Amino acid sequence: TEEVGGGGPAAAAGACDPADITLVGQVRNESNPYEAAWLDGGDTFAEQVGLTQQRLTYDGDSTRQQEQISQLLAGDTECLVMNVLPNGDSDTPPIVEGAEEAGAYLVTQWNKPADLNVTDYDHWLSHITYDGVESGRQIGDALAEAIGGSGGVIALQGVLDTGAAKDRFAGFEESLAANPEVELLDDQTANFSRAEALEVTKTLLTKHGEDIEGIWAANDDMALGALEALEQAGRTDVAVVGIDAVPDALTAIEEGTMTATVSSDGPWQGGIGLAIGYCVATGELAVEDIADEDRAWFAEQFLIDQDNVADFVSPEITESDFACDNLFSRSQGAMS
Amino acid sequence: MTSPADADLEVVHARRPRPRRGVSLRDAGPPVALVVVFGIFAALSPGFRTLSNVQNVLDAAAVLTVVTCGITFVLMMGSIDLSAPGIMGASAIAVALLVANNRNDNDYGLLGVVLAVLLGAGLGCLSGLALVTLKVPSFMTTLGISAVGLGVATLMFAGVQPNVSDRMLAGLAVERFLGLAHLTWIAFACVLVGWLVQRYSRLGRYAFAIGGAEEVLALSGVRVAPYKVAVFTMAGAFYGLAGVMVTSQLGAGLVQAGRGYDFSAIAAAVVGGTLLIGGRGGILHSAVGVLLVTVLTNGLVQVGVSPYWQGGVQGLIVVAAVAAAVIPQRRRNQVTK
Amino acid sequence: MTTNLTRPPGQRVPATAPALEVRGLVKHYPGVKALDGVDLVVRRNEVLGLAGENGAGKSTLLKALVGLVRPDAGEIWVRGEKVRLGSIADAADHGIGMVFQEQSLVPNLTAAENIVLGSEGPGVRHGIYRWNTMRRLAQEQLDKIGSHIDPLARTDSLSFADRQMVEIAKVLRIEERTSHPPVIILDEPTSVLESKEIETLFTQVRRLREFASVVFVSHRLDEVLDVCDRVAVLRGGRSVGEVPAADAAPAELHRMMIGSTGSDDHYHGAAAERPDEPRPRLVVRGLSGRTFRDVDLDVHAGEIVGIVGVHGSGREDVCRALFGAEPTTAGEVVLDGARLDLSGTRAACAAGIGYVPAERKTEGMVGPMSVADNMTLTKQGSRCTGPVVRPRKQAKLVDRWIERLSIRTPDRGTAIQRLSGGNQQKVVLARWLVAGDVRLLLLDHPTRGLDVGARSEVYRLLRELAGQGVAMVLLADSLEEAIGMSDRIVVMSDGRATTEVAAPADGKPTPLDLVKEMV
Amino acid sequence: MSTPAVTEPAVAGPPVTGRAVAGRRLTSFMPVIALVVLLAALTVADPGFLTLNSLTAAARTSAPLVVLAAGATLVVLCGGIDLSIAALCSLATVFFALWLPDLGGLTTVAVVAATAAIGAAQGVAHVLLRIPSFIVTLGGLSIFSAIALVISDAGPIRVVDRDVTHWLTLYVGGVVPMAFVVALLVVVVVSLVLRSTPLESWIRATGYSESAARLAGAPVDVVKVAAFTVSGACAGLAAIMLVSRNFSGSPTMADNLLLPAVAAIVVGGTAITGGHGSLWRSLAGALVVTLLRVGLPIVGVPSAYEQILYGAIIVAAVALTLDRSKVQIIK
Ligand SMILES: Nc1ncnc2c1ncn2[C@@H]1O[C@H](COP(=O)(O)OP(=O)(O)OP(=O)(O)O)[C@@H](O)[C@H]1O
Ligand SMILES: Nc1ncnc2c1ncn2[C@@H]1O[C@H](COP(=O)(O)OP(=O)(O)OP(=O)(O)O)[C@@H](O)[C@H]1O
Ligand SMILES: [Mg+2]
Ligand SMILES: [Mg+2]
Repeated sequence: TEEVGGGGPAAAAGACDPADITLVGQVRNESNPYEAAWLDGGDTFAEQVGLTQQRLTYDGDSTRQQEQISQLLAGDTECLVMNVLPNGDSDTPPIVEGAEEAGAYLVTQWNKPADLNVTDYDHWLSHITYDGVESGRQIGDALAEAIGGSGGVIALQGVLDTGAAKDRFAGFEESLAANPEVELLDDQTANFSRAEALEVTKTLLTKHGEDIEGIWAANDDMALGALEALEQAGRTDVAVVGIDAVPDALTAIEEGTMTATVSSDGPWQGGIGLAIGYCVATGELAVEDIADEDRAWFAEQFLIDQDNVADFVSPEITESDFACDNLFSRSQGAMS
Repeated sequence: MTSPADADLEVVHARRPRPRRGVSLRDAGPPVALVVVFGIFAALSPGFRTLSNVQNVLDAAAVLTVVTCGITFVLMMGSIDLSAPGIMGASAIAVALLVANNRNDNDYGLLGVVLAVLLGAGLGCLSGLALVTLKVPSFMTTLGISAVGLGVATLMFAGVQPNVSDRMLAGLAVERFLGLAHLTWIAFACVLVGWLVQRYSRLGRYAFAIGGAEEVLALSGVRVAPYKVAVFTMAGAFYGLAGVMVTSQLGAGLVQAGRGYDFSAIAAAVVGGTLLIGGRGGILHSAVGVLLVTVLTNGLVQVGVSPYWQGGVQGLIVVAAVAAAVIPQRRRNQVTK
Repeated sequence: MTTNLTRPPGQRVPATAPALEVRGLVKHYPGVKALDGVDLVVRRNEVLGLAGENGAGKSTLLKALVGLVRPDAGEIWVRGEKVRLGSIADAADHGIGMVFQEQSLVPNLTAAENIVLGSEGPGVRHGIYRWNTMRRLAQEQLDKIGSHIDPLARTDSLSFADRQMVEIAKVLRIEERTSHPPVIILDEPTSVLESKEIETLFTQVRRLREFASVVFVSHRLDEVLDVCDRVAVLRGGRSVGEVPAADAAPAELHRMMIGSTGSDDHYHGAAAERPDEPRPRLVVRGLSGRTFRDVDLDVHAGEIVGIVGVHGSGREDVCRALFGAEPTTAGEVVLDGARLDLSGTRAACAAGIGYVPAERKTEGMVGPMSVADNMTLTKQGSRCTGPVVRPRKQAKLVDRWIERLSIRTPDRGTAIQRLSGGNQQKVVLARWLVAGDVRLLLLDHPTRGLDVGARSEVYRLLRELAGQGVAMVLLADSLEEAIGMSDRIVVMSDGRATTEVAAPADGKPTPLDLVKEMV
Repeated sequence: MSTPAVTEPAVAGPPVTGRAVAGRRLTSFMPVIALVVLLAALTVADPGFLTLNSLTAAARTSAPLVVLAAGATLVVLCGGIDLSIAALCSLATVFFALWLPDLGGLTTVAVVAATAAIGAAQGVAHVLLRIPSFIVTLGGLSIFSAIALVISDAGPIRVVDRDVTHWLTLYVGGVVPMAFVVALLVVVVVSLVLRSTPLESWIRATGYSESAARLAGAPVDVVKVAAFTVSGACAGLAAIMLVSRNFSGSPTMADNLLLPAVAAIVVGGTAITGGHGSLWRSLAGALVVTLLRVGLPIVGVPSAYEQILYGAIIVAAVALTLDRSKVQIIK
């Protein structure tokens, strides 16, 4: 037995003809607005450089994601650029190692184990995420404020096995510590799902009744499910916060039924990952030239509430965001 | 050589064991389990035994009840149906796009609901047809149809969430009658219809008979295939309705509207006493099963079991409930699949 | 309940053409020529017997007549008209109906539904059941045959014999379905019935003759001669002749069936010499279970003990309990001095007990598996080919028993469900004999569905086994069989063993003696 | 009275000739034919798909699925179903990651033994309590998931020491992935054991007609427990393959492999009602399912159409592979 050869040259300074580049965007599925918008953003960028993006979805199935990646990497990888949303933290290492071995250019977003360093790799160009602790705290604070600084709240957690869910909840706990009058009555997982959030919220509403003054949800989908449950229970006095700024949540904020959310810009995320890969593959940007703090970084995010929601209702992609010299303009600093 | 007739001069009348008719003891397990589980939670949690929580449990059971109504007929035939997620997804998106919504100018109201249910029936019909014409086991045809349904739903979804602004549809989940949401009454109606179909229609009795001995039906000159297709079609219509109900609850059409309902519904039906090999059980059994499962989900949250453990505890209790229900009817040489 | 025995004259077809005629029917199965050019005429208003040894092609022929088997060649004429029967429904529309050799009722439906299944008529309107009508329709049919079962009882809660009555009631509905004089086919309807029920059935058959034709198959030749007007004989898929029943003897029929003489004699001489053993091999004391109480039973090595009793006497369950397939509540069973573990069939097998169940199709055999696999399925069977199967040894073993019991099968690899009923039964019996170390055989109707020759063969085999010291408990097909085969007969009624009657070769009791005890 | 002279069997039956052997052969090769057709179709859709690299990757990808399906096939042959394989496999990845620091090289053995024991426990529960296998293993599914969540603290656990699983990432002869070779070995060894012992006929008899098997004295209960044990062990082995590929254990890692594994069994032509089927059929089925899972998106089918095609193709594949002469009633 022997190891299979493969992998590209160690040096990652690309010299690909732009026309030879294959752009791949991979997200969980196209049946949720955020990720669909992500892929559309990728398409926009691809169009910008006269290419098309191969859209891959793995239906939230880690195994399937790995399988797709390894099949992809078994093909022609010399000028392959991948912008990947790993399903969970633990899915990132094999993707990274596969890309490194095959010599494909990789940008990952959202999920990565804390102890995996991008700087240890040549083809893993960058990892982009939003500071979950920060967003969890921001909406936590907004929630505390909305209920007047004191009262009972419940929390809807995301898929327990993801960093995003854990970080966000950790941020919420920080916020709770800072607002001692706010009492966490219950926390349950609704797996980032609107339908599950609806059921869980209904149950918690009967369990705690009038004690509930606010609902903290780890994403907007769950917040929207909670809103639905509130409507069915005839409750209009409960503040709801979420994260992601999906269109429906923005509408709800505009209408005043929801309190706050935190932006994450799907279309930009879909484009920027490909842009970084493209710039490196064509040689316009050398890996060594990317600053260490731009190898794993927090992207800019905003707390959206009724005051500023109008600015976010239709996210715009500006071409300049994807210019090779402007790739890291949205950085809020290196991941801690 | 004596003929048997000569030998038997006397009329021999033996006392025979009385043939079974009507409700039997072996059906008592699941309802008893339901009462016991309910009692335990009521004792453990004050929040659980409130009237509003009972309403909440019934409301929460609505969608699963409708899905289970559909699946029960399929299980009664001894087939299996995994198509609920796909069909529900397709009908959920379809109805959201047909009634007043944020994506297009449609405003078909009730007609939209009917069309979505018909879409479900159509998809169900397809899996039935594949079963009887291609002779592919229902496990596979329905799994395939589920994938097809999800694909169709994703196509219709086209990246933008359709939100429902139709008052009637949105109102079904919100407005109440006698303390229960309209959707819950719809679920009750489905159970009633299902029960009538099961008991008084040829379709229902034949579905039952197909599970008992399909080959015998054929030997009696009954063409089984149309009934099978009809059962899958009916199941599809129930899933379609369930998809509409989810849309009404969420106020939006979701591709994942039916995620997980396939296994929950089968589990509920089986917990209620419907056998997977067919020929036993029925709508009322399944309704009890649905309640048992829903009470468990609700009760575990009410008594504050850690979310990590909830699934496990639920699984354990389901197994225990079935075991308790099975023990009184254990027989030697009983076939358990 | 009265039924009009004659049809309106307008519906009578000119009496020239026979009710049913078969010309040169051929049917091949892989490896077998089940029908090899059969000719058969069924006249109007007659009861035609069909005789032939196991595998002669009777069932296949009859299935062709109801559209279940599509013949490879040949013609079927109904009332002078050539027909092509594509399905059961086709046949029913032509007035042909059949009771199958293997029971075919839907177990989880009511008896009423089974009776009207496929021809509900007014019982179903626009797809909606009218239970009262349906019950009435079924009751009419049940009354015809004098059965007292509850039409709304679930079929699987009925006894085997009651279910057979339901089948007959069901086929009689053909009267209602067609305007022609019907042809009713009964494939071994009596093999599980008791004499009383057989008599009722025969009354019905005679009644049917007034306006219909009946084809009747049975391996009890006396029975065939009793009820039939004419008997046609099949051998190897061919018609070999027919005789008027009035002046035929069973022996003659038998000769026609197998091409040589034999007899349908149950009285098989004295029991073989067996070693004198003071202690019984099987001692049962106070055995109680769901359907039987306080049963005591002794069986010596080499002895055949018959248990007789009516339905509900609990004798089947005693047998099953001894094999560990039915729970017991009290009692003790000792086999060769060792206490027997009744908790499961494995323990019984390990102790050297064999069991031949009555319900062959569901309990006796694994249909899709081969003859060889079915024969060596037991622990004993597998033991004699070793923990690692030695295919050659297995093949030799199986072939030896196929030959010894003259099982008609293309080869040992054929699925057992393709064999004729009688041959299936022989395989099931052979299963316990392959290892040669069985000590006690529990035989629940071991000759059900066997032809005369095969039955004699089995009797001889059982005798031989007894001679080798195997103890046997026999639930016989008929009283004659029980009397002929047993050395001692235990009468059971109401779950208790009430009397014991000795039946030595030189002092056999008469059936009447037993019936007296059974009441 | 005299024993009648029982005559010789009348006709010994004509010599048997001309059996439809060829037809039967063909139906038993159908799974392979389905596989080849699918591969050809994918190649037509994207000529770049049929490369050695690509096939190697597909083989490597399929290994855990093959192993899972092979184990569960035994349970299906007995007439039951094992829904817990995927959850048990996830749990096993967590076991592996947790135990590796302490047990080192023994971890592999320990994990497989543990999952085999868990499988056996399910089998015993099924057999003793007479609960349908569907329910037992559905309960098992949720219980194993819960245990995995709790002991892993609901998160993935990195496997730093890769030496223990390194051998699975090697390639035999430079092209055949070791994991796939192991999967093949599992199929071959289990098949051989079945074929050369009475187990095969006991399993089939149990699947076709449990009561007949029991009344024939076949060790039905033992056979069922054994099937569940092997199924559990296979889940453990599949878990090790997944860990070797993902460098971590996670409480949900394999959860989504349940339906593909059962689909693989059915696509291979094994009757879901029990009795008829074989492990190598499941092997072919698993390869078909893998090609569908990875092949369709890679050759560029958009995701919505991918699902529709997936649905249509698995149905068509079963239509092709199921030997209807063996399974009379299709439920
Ligand atoms: N409307 C009716 N009138 C008369 N009898 C009926 C009616 N509906 C059903 N039956 C019969 O009454 C009995 C009870 O019906 P049901 O279908 O509920 O069976 P069951 O005893 O519940 O069976 P299982 O235990 O298998 O679920 C059955 O035998 C059925 O055929
Ligand atoms: N479906 C089948 N496939 C293959 N061979 C068959 C099939 N059905 C019957 N045969 C064969 O055809 C022959 C005739 O069988 P048939 O059942 O007609 O016999 P029979 O006369 O009814 O016997 P018995 O008295 O035992 O019922 C037998 O050799 C049997 O093995
Ligand atoms: Mg019922
Ligand atoms: Mg026959």
